[in-house]
Amino acid sequence: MLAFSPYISSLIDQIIGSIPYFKPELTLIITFIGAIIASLFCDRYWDKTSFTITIAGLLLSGCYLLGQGLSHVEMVGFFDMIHIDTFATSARLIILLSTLLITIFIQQRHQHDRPLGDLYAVLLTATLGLNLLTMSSNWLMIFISVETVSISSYIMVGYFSSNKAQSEAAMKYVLFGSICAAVMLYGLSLLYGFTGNLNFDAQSHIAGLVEAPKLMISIALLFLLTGIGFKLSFFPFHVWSPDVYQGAPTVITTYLATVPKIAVVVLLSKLLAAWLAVSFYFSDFLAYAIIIIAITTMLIGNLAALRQQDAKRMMAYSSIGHTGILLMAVLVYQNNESNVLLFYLAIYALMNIAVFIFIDSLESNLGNTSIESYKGLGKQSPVLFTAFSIVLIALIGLPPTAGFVGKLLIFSKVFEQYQNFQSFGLLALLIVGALTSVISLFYYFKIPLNAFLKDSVGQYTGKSNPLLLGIGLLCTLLVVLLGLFPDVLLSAF
Amino acid sequence: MITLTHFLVVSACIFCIGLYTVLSKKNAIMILVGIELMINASILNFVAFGKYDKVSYGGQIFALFAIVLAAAAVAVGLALVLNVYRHYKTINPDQINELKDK
Amino acid sequence: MPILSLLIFLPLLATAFILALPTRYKSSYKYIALAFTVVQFVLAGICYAHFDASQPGVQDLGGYQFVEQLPWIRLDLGSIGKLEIDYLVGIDGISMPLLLLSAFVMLMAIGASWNIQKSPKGYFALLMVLNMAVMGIFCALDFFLFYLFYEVMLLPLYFLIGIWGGARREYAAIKFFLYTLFGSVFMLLIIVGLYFSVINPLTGAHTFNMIYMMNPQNYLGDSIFGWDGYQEILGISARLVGFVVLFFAFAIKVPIVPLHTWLPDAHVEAPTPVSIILAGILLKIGGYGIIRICYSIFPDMAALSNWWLGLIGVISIIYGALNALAQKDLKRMIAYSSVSHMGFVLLGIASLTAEGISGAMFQMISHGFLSAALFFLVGVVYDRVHDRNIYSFRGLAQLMPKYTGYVAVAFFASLGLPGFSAFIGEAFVIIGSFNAASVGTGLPRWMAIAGSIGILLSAAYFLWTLQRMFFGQIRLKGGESWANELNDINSREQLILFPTLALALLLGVMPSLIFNNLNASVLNLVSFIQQFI
Amino acid sequence: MEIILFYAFAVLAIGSALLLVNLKNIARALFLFFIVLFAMAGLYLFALADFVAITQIMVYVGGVLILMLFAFMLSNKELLKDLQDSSGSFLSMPKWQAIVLTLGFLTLMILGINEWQQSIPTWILQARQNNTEIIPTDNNIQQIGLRFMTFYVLPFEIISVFLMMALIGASHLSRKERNR
Amino acid sequence: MNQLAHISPIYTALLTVAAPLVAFLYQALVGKRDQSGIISLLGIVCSFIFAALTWLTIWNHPVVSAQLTWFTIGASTFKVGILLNNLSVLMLLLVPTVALPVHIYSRAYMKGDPGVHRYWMYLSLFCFAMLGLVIMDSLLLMYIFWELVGFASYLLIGFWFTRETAVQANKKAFLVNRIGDLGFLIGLAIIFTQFKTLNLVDLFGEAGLIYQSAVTNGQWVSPVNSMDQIWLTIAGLAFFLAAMAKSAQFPLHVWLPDAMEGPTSVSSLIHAATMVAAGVFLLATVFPLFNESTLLFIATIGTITAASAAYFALGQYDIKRILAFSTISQLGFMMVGIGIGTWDAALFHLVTHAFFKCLLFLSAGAIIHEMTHFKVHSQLDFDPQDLRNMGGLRKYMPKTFMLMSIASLALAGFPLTSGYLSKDSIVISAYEWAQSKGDFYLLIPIILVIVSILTAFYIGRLIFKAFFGDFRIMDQVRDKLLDAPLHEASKTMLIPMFLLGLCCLFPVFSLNPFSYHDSWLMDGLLLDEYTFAPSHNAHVIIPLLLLIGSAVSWIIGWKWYVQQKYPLNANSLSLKAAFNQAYINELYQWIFVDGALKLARFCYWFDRYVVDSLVAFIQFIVLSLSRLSVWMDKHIVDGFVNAVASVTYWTGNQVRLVQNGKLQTALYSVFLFVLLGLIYLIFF
Repeated sequence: MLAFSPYISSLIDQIIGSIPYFKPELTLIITFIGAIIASLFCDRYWDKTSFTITIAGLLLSGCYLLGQGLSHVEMVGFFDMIHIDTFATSARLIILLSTLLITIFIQQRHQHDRPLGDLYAVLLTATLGLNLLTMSSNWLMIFISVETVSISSYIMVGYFSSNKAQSEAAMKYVLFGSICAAVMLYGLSLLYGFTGNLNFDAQSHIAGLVEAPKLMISIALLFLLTGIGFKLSFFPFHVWSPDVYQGAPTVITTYLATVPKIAVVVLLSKLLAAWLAVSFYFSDFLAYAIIIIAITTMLIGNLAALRQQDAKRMMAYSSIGHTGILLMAVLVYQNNESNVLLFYLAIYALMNIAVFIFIDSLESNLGNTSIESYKGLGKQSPVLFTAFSIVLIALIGLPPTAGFVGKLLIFSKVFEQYQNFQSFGLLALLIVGALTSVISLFYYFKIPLNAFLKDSVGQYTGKSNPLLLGIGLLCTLLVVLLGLFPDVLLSAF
Repeated sequence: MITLTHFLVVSACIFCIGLYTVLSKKNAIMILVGIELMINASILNFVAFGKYDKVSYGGQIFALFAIVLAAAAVAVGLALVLNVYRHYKTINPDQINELKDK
Repeated sequence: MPILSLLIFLPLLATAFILALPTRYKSSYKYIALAFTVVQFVLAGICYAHFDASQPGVQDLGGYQFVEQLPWIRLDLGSIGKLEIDYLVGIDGISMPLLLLSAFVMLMAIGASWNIQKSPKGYFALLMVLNMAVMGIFCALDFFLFYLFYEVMLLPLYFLIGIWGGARREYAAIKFFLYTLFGSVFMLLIIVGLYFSVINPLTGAHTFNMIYMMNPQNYLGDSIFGWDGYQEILGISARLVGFVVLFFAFAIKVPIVPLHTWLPDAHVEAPTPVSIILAGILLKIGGYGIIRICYSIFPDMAALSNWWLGLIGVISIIYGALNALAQKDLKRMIAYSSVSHMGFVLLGIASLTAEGISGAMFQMISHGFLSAALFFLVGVVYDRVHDRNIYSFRGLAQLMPKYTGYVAVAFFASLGLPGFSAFIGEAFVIIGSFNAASVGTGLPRWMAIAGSIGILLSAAYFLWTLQRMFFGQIRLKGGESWANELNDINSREQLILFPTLALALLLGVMPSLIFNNLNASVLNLVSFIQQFI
Repeated sequence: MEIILFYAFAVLAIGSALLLVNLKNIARALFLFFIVLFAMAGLYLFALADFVAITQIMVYVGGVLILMLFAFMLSNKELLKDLQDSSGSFLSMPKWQAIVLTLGFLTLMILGINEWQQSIPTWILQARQNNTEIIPTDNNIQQIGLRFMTFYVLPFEIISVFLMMALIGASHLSRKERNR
Repeated sequence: MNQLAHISPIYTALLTVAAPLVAFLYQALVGKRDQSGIISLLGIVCSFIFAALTWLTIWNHPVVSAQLTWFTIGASTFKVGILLNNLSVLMLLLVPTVALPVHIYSRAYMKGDPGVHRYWMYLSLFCFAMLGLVIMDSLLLMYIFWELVGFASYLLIGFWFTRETAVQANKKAFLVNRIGDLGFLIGLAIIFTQFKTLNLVDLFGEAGLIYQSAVTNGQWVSPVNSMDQIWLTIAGLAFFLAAMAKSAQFPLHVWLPDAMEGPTSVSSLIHAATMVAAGVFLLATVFPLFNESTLLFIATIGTITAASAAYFALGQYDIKRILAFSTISQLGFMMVGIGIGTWDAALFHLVTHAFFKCLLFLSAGAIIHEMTHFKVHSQLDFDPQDLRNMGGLRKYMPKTFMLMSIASLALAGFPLTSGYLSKDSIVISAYEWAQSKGDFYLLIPIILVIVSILTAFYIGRLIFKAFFGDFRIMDQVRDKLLDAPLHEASKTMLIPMFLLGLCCLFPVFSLNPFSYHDSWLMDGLLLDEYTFAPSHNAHVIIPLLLLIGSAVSWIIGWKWYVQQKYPLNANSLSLKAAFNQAYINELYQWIFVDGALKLARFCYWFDRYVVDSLVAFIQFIVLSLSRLSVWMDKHIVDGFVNAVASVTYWTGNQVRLVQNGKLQTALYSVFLFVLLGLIYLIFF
């Protein structure tokens, strides 16, 4: 104790020195408090107060982030708790922008439902958690962030609980999520046992892993992957996602399918970049496991999507399939070369948001999300379905959309690795990745098939929220433009 | 002499019992209990290892955070389970299966 | 004047016009489409007129004409190296005739869609997008650009078949899409591999430039498709894998047996104009891709594997012809005849002789408008009574004498009657593949002889059809009402058919119109590949 | 002596946990859960984590368990019944499969621990050498407090936000009456 | 006229070819509006004049050729050009000379047919193609016109396209010809591969490439390439295959009898005089290519054809079919001529045969024309082409009878006719050839002699049955239709027949009616030396043999058919009648008549049901194959794809099994996979 006290002031200096780099997150925390207060006291006078505060906070946070991004800040703060680098900054920007769009989406879609102030607050903490996730390399910090994100997500899914499906989805989500978190925690405890250190990129941490006994570290790593897998919903931890995506309100599904994945992918790529740099039992094991998981995830996601009748459920499987592609990218991620990954993440976010906006727009007209009910609607709202089809094409990964460029870049990365290492696993990844693109055509094209190729059956009013449709169309346009001129975005990262 | 192995074996047992609970009990509350058992097993690991980490106290602090997080998760989880109960009048997870591949 | 860019992107302008114009002017869409296509055709004609036949092209960028090169995507991707994608278009003797053909067939297709009633806006807009894509495919010299157009082409076709098609249109559309996509996703992998294997000698960056990919000097020694190191994928030579994958990607388009089954379905279900485009242009993309990409980038593997290509060609010829013989649906019969005729293209290409490859190219051109004419002719009957079953008709010659005349001319032209273009193509494919054994390319002579059996079979199914449908006493399934419906062809239809068949005759009598532009490139290609035999 | 106590606590924890799993009455099961948590807290003491043990009792026993009991009391009594459904199809997964799976995990883990026993991690050996082990006389609470305010200040702050969010969320979710 | 004579023969030859083309284009454009055919007639007249001019300039003068570049493919340039030598100008003259009368004849014969405008169009097309075929200087161009000729023939056979039989026949004709075309194409490919050119002058001209190539060490070596010597034989056989199809050689002759479904005038021009002879012309052109074995094969096939067709002719009742079989038989003679190396003799026979066979057909056409008129008038239902319905026509159509007799005599090879010269030239040459070869080869001339006698017999039978005796149909209608008897055909038909009749006589070809060596035609073709020694005895004995044989056969024929002493008339009566005959008679009848007839019938049966059904069988096989391939396509090729799709779907479905909505099933599956994954990753 006494040995410790002389350093306290310098420690506190370091804390204070870290704070300026923490501005974006601090803004989020303050906005969170502001949103709570607004929802408690102000929303009854003007029901858009909390919304306005949230938007303002997100924008402000975005401004700080932009500043960080432009000045290429690279720093370590809070005693190694956070590592800010351009990768994390860009990822946080994508997260913030997506959250911004989703906030608007929520506001537009649910303005007549229950008071939304609390939801914005929860959304903000989720964003905070995600931001931290992209920056931290400390298991404690990571676990807290993951839990923050998870619990916010549970609350968001159950927020409206206006029908059976929503509450069922929320319950399944929370139980499944907590179990995975508990398993991950067990894995973390083992990792801690191997190394006595919580920083995954620390030298001693890796040294501890290197000498760890094989059986136990295999268990630990797989338990760790359980927690990450739950967030990313890759095989075999994907089973919750179709139910939850289908049951949750569409806006929340949009969020779940898009934003958390960005942060977790960033985390996983940093982790793998740190660990796979050495070649020992644990890293080979991990690489092998990830390859197998990626392959099965792509296959399972796409195959299971084939038989789906519900658009949201289908999109859940589709996002599982995309997770497989993302895992490919993560596997070959190397330090300081984040732009391919970021490009795909950005595109992925754009595509998902657009798709869910379209699904939602149709849902608000039709009252359900069954693909069957889209029959013949292509003629009645051609603009919407044309844009929808374009986005689906991007999801398949066909030119001239950005989805294609993203896939191409990832394939390129993997191919390059393959060329260097001649590993069969990477080749298998490539082949399966290509194959599943073909399979994905089947189910994605069910939607245009029903909309354009079949004849109309029911009544359809065709009215839609102009702002949301505008956002959807903007995303679509971006998807096409970025497909033609990807360097605009790529060079920005 | 209580060695590390003692702790590890106990925690492995508790973890597996938790897992079993989670997998087999037909009551959502019991599943939450199972989760808590698993978390407790992890905490036991943490404190057991934390004994050798006097510098940063990583184990014990992690354990403390884990307890807090688990408590919060249980609160939210219970709220959601009760929500389901309002709609379904049951909390048997087997009967809450409206959402599935049709 | 950036004539190729104009050629490619004019249809896009037309699309914009059509989309911008409100639906109440829907009768004007076809005129817009027609006008733009005519302009396009004129531009293609200008290309033809100003084309310097002595330039060799193929693996020599200097030998390409009307070249436009703009930096498009330039990126530094760290370890992947600099990403270098150009907007690079240009034509040589191999692409130029196909470009002209496409413009012509497009014109025919617009003419054939004159009576489209079902949402003409979408129809013509999609048709124009398709138009853009096919033009782009024939002009692109950057692999990335090529792939872009290649995939873009699929989508409008999917919808054109799927929305305006027949009863089983959804099945046909998705089948068509899947087959092609199946080939092309694996092509993408090879493109990526090539990208890493090739560097631009000027900048040192990796490149998608196809011309650079054709030069062995530009390959990195230890790269996956490198020439020096013996790289393997799953124990097979990497270059062979690359060649085979690319070949299958294009062979699906050609199509070869047994990857052809999308074709009859797509044709039968597609509306007439789309059938025309499918047969007239799309199948040619397969052949073009094999020549431009498989052969030029993997000349060593082309020399190695042409025996198998020839075998596939022969099988396609005979199998397609046998299938055509047994069809009861007229359109299906013609679709199978396409399989058979395109088999000649493959056989000719496999011969690796100047005669064979030129013959294959000529056969592609000739089949381009002849099959288009055939599908149009099927459309004529189908428009009138909505039946295509051969056995539903008999003695049509008495009801529709002019129509019968056109059908007879088209049939005979297709079965290789001398004086028409198909003859030149098929004869030189046979001669070329026969010659191959003497040149030493490894194609045995029996393949030429077996291929010629296809000529016999084609006569059989065409004549049999002629006999069943057109000759004899009138006997129609639909009785009197059909007899009233089956008017002889009108002047619009004649306006489309006459130039087509006249062109078939013209090219049959004066094949030099095509060959002159082709020779330098083909000779260059042949000598390029000959180095590796 | 110490080891006997440890075994006693261990047996108590594992035994009541096993009993808990197999009890039909949920109220009793929750009581057993209470015992498990106590026993666990006791085990923490053997790892010289006195503050963690206290927190365990305070948070879990005082918080979580009470919460659960209240949840029961607030809702229907039906919840207290055992909801086991014996007539399960293959997919509804009868118990024996869960047992097999769990035993599989247990076997692997025990095997792993056994393997680990042969090679104590270097950092622990170093800690023993450098005497940086926690010893029973250390004032853990003070040390932990210092760490919270320095090295772990960020998590500490974040978890406050987190708890706030959980509070709001949970209260929102359990509000029975809808405003609208 | 003098000035015209100075026009380059190239141009006159081109004009010869162009005139029918112009007529064809005119008819094609004008269509129905011109039914007179006057333009076509005019065209052929021009053709004839120019052909005559060309012939005058070229015959026995140096060879003339001219070329233009047509197209270049790869490094090889193909030229379009014409080659005028004795052979080609002879053919060039022959075609319009035969075609002109046919055109004139057709004006009357086809009058009133609703599709007559098409008739003229097709006829002009045919003339164009045939004329083009003979003067082209490149094998590729020959091939083009070769097929065009076949195409025109297809059109003309199916002229009455509403008749099922006609349509079947033209399809069959085209397909059989296509088989030959394949042979031609393969021949082309071989020649091109071996010599890198297809130009006739380069190949077969003075010191052509073909003479520079030789077989050494099992390799066929040319200045530019070499390949296995088997290809030399294959090339020869390929060209012969082409000729077999076009010239209706056994077993590809099946299309020709059926082709009689076309108008008779067409049959006379195309299927008797010109097109079918194109095979002989082709073989004469590429003659240097043939090696020993190929030639023997040609001779053998020619003999078989000649013999079999003559037998088939015996059993026919349809007047046109008899003539068709006769044509096949005569073409067989020509093939033998080629096969024994005397292609000049073959050509000679080709020319003479063209005239008399054309005349025979035209006469038959005149009869059919009148019979059809009679049929229409009498409103009876009978086949106007059936010999059994005729008889005694001599009384009604004496001029026709006369002309037809002359042609028949020529066909039978009676002295003083042209047929005597040409047929003897072949038979005698064959004998001489066989002598030089060995005894076994004598079989060929012997068969030829027998066939010649048979020829005389069946043509005699035709004449006797048609023109002598009583008009059989008349019995049925005597009371009703006395006022509408048969009469002579119109002058427009008779005049061309008369012209052709003149051409059947010896002076046109040779001033010496008994020696074909004196013929200008044989001189002109100037085959320097035969590969065998001449035999003077044969020049006396064989003609005598033939003459006597023919005379005897006629006497028998007269007895049987005119005097109604047909021994096999009725089935049961024939035995009774035979009983009264001398033993020799019986034997004779049994061996020769009965046997021959039975053999003839058997052969015809064989032809109908075996050779022809061989075609049908091949058709059946091909159709079955095609059905099989369709089945394969549907069930195996496509089925494979569908199976892949269903497996994919099924797998997808299996994945869904976990997703039954029950939380714990999902959890269980998750941890099961974790456990299995763990075990897999650790232990494997």
